Amino acid sequence: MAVASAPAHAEHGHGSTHSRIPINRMGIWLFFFSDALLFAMLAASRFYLTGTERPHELNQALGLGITSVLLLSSLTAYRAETAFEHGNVAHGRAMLLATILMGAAFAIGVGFEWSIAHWVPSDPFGTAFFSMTGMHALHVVSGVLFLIVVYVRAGKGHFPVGNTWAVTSMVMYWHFVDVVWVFFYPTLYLV
Amino acid sequence: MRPLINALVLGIAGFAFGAGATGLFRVAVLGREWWSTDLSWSMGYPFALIGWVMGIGGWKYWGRGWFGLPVAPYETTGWRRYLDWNIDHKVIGIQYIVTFVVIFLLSGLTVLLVRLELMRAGMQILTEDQYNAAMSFHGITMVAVAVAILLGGFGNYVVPLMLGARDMAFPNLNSLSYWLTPPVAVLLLIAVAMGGWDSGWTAYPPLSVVNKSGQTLFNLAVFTFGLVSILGGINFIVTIAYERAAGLTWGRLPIFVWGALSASLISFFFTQGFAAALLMVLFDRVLDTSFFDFKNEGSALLYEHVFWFYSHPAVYVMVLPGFAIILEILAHFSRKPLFAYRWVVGAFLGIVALSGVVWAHHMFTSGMADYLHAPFLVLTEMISIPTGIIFLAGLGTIWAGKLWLRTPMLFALSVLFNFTIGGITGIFLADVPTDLHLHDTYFVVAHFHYTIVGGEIFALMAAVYYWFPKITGRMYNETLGKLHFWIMFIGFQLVFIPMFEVGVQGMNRRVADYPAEYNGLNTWITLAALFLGSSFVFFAWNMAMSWVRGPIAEANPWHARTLEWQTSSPPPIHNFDEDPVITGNPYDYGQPRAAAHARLGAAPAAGDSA
Amino acid sequence: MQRHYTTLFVIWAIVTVLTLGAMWAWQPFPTHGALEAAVTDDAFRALLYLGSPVFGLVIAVLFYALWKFRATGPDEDGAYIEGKGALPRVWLGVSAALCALMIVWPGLTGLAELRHLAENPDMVVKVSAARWSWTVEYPEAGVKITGKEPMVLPDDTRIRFDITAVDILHAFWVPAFRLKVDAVPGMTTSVTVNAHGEGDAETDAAYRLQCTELCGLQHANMAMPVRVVSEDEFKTWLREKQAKAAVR
Amino acid sequence: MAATGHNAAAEAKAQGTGLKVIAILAVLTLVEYAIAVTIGKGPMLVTLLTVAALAKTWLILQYFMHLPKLWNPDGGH
Repeated sequence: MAVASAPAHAEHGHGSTHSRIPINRMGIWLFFFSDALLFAMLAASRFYLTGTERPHELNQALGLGITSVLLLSSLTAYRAETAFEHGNVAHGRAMLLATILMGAAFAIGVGFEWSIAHWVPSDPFGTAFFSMTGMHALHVVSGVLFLIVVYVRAGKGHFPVGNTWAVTSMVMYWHFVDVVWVFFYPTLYLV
Repeated sequence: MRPLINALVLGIAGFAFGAGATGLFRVAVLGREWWSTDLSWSMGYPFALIGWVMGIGGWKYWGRGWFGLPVAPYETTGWRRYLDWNIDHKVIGIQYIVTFVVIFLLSGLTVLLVRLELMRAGMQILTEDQYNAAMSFHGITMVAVAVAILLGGFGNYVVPLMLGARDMAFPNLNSLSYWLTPPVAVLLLIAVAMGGWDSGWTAYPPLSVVNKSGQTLFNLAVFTFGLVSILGGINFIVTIAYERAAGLTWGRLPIFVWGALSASLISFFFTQGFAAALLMVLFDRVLDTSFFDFKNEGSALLYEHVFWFYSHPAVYVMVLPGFAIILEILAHFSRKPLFAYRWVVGAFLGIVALSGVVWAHHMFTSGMADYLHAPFLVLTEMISIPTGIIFLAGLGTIWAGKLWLRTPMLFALSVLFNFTIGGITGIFLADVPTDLHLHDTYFVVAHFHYTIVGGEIFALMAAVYYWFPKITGRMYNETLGKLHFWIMFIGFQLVFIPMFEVGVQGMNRRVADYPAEYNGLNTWITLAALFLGSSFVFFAWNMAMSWVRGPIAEANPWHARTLEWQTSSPPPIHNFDEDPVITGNPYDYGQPRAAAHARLGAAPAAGDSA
Repeated sequence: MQRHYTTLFVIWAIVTVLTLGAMWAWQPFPTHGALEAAVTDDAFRALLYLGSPVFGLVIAVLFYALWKFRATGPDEDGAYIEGKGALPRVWLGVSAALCALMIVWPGLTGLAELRHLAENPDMVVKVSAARWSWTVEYPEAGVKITGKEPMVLPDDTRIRFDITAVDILHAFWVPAFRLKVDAVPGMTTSVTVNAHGEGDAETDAAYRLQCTELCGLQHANMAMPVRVVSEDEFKTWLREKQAKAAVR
Repeated sequence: MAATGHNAAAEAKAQGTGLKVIAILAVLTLVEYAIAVTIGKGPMLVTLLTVAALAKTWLILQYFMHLPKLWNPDGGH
């Protein structure tokens, strides 16, 4: 994802003749699309196995809560990206930190949901629920780790104006994780 | 050797970490045995994979950059480059080709064991268990070879050259894709050593859920391979979209680039289906979910839908680059423009589109709803229309040409013959009334070997001989090449034509034993298979000897117009001394006024006279 | 050029006739044990005949090009033909028409015929698959057989098999009857067969109920012999079975 | 560069866009929740939820992930 930051590229590829950014952007979008298909398969399986019914009562307050937290973290991620693009490193870092904390809060929320779940993985809804939230949480956790790396690097002044692709790409990944949840939330909690 | 040793050590350490942490959790929190084969492998393997990739050089040359640390300068030269992290697409192409040729030969030897067992009814040299393991191993390794060798091998080597690019769009990602494949092979071999898995390459649950632990390793391996396929596909799509030389419009792309693009689109769109299917089986095995457990309202048909959603399109990942290569070779060796170029491009894209809506023809006998039969019959048979266009292009190209029958051309022509049989017999399987009888019989085995071996592996051989001088800088031995061709071509017909008959007669596939009525044909098939196998002795000998001490090849021994032949053999590190400018069509033979395909810098390109 | 095309046409005609002859003479089919066999085998033959001219065309062009359009090196170029004319359109039209024909006949018509043959069965037989044996039950007579004991069926009868599995996927296939369907755990699939003509597994491998979905270790040996006998004989056999079951 | 190139007006405008988008997203999420509570179940609910999810996806793709930059690298948001 942070493909561009590897200096080995400069000498390879067309380097100076055309910019790497559009190429990287296309690559990361294709990655998102491909990953989205995996999530789509899981969501489709959920409907295949249990129809459009919701066999268990879920903790709606918790669901709405973690959904709001994740949605809000997209805003902070957006603000961080915009700030870095305009050289406002201090604000950018603060917003990154907020994103990281909210991401962690989301993961903890999912973990809590798992601990209070009164269904088991071998139950048909449990099958869908645990594999979907588990797969998504794996992406959230890896996203948080990536964001921490970006946060630390930003502190060392690695992302001056015009060289913020690493921030942009990680923030895009974060939004992607949010988009997946945009579909998973109604699929698991509301239908 | 250093990188390999590093990779092995870090890989094993990673495995110990993952499996160890899991064991600790099991002992401390759950109070169970620390080791559970399925779970320990599933948790250890991802870390082993990370360790392996980091050890081979992924960390040193790439990963450090992610953390803002300086990456090491690349200093490896000579043959050691092939055992190291390397971002040159030519090195990666050779890595793919050699790795998968070795796996191909290994898998070929395995299937000879299978054939020897099937020579007579009754069990002779293998037990049922060993038979199933050998048959499953042959299945998955050959599928992997077929998916990866043309696109990963020749695609990597040739596509950037044809585009006039200095490398792929994501060179480090490219290296990562390649270095993910050795763990796949290792894992499959360990699975065989652990007693194998007996669910074939399709791994249908519930069998694959209740199967022995080799199945877990199979799933992890093939999941990794799916990742290779997706990352490779993304890399090709972006490369072809962004790295074309000046003047190389979509209408001037060599047809092989279109083939690589179509195949990449398919692997990019559909591979997640296989990944999801394998993941669900893995969840069922280790996490106690019940996707496929009918006692808990799971459904075996779910797997078949998700699995074939990828695995049918996968056959076009195999044959589309094959078609593209033979069209390329037919044009150059007939000295004629590729017939109906734009129609072929349309046919490729048509196949890409249709490939996604035909999967359920593998399920006519699966017990899926009756109303699905007719639509999938119609859609599947429609694939014959774009395929027919590709045949028109092949036949139109050789008509009124000047056919130069070197080994690559012989292989290319044989694809037209083989795939005619493969294509026509495919209709029998798309047609529900005949498929109800033929499904899962040797008719199917014969059909897909005619399409995949006849359509792709013959094209692979054409590609190997065609680009051998470019890749190695040396010429192969023509006599040995032709000997290889004739033995392989004749042996292939002798093996697979009788399989159609024995299948219709009532011999089903994936069996270790069969009624004695089918003895005669099976003995014949086994003997013919040994004959077919012998052709690869000539192949391996020719390749090894010619690579080491064949005569030095010219830059453009075939006097072909396309760009890869306009640079030296083998090409310099950045492919071209000066960035090429594309000035004409790639196949304008027989047209004295036609512009050259490319101009290299200021100097006129070699082969302009053509 | 005109001469080329005439010769090509003659070669095509010859190859097609030879192929058609060979396909006509080719008899790979197992014993016809059911009315359904006529449907599938006729469809098979129809596709062979429809495929012959296509095969013939490819062979003819290949053969003719190898015969007439040879060169010994790359020095001379072939004719500059780009293929932009009417030929691709004609080819597309013809292949689409051929494809449409094959979809309708023998595809959809065969499918309809098979459905028609499956209406209102005379009797129902329940089949259950397990690793690695079949259990067959005649619910009306209350008879159940398993293992290597033959499944006996009455001749000239429309029989619906209701099939399921107790553990993993298997598949029901009697080559003499042609039709095939998976045995899926947790689901009942069915296949209807109009038995036609007597037959016995003792003398004919086509009369065996063979598992055709890979099911592990003994998959190859998961076969039950089948016997098709006259209706009277079938009734006698059923009574014997019932009597034996009563004694036990 | 970092401090001096700071184009405050442009940044404020972009940040304002983010606030507007999140406000709509929040409203849509609440609407989703509200209709789920009121309708309960059925095809109508599935349709409405799909529409809402697609709308949210479009907003995030368009404004947060800058989808248009794919074909227009210099413009977009």
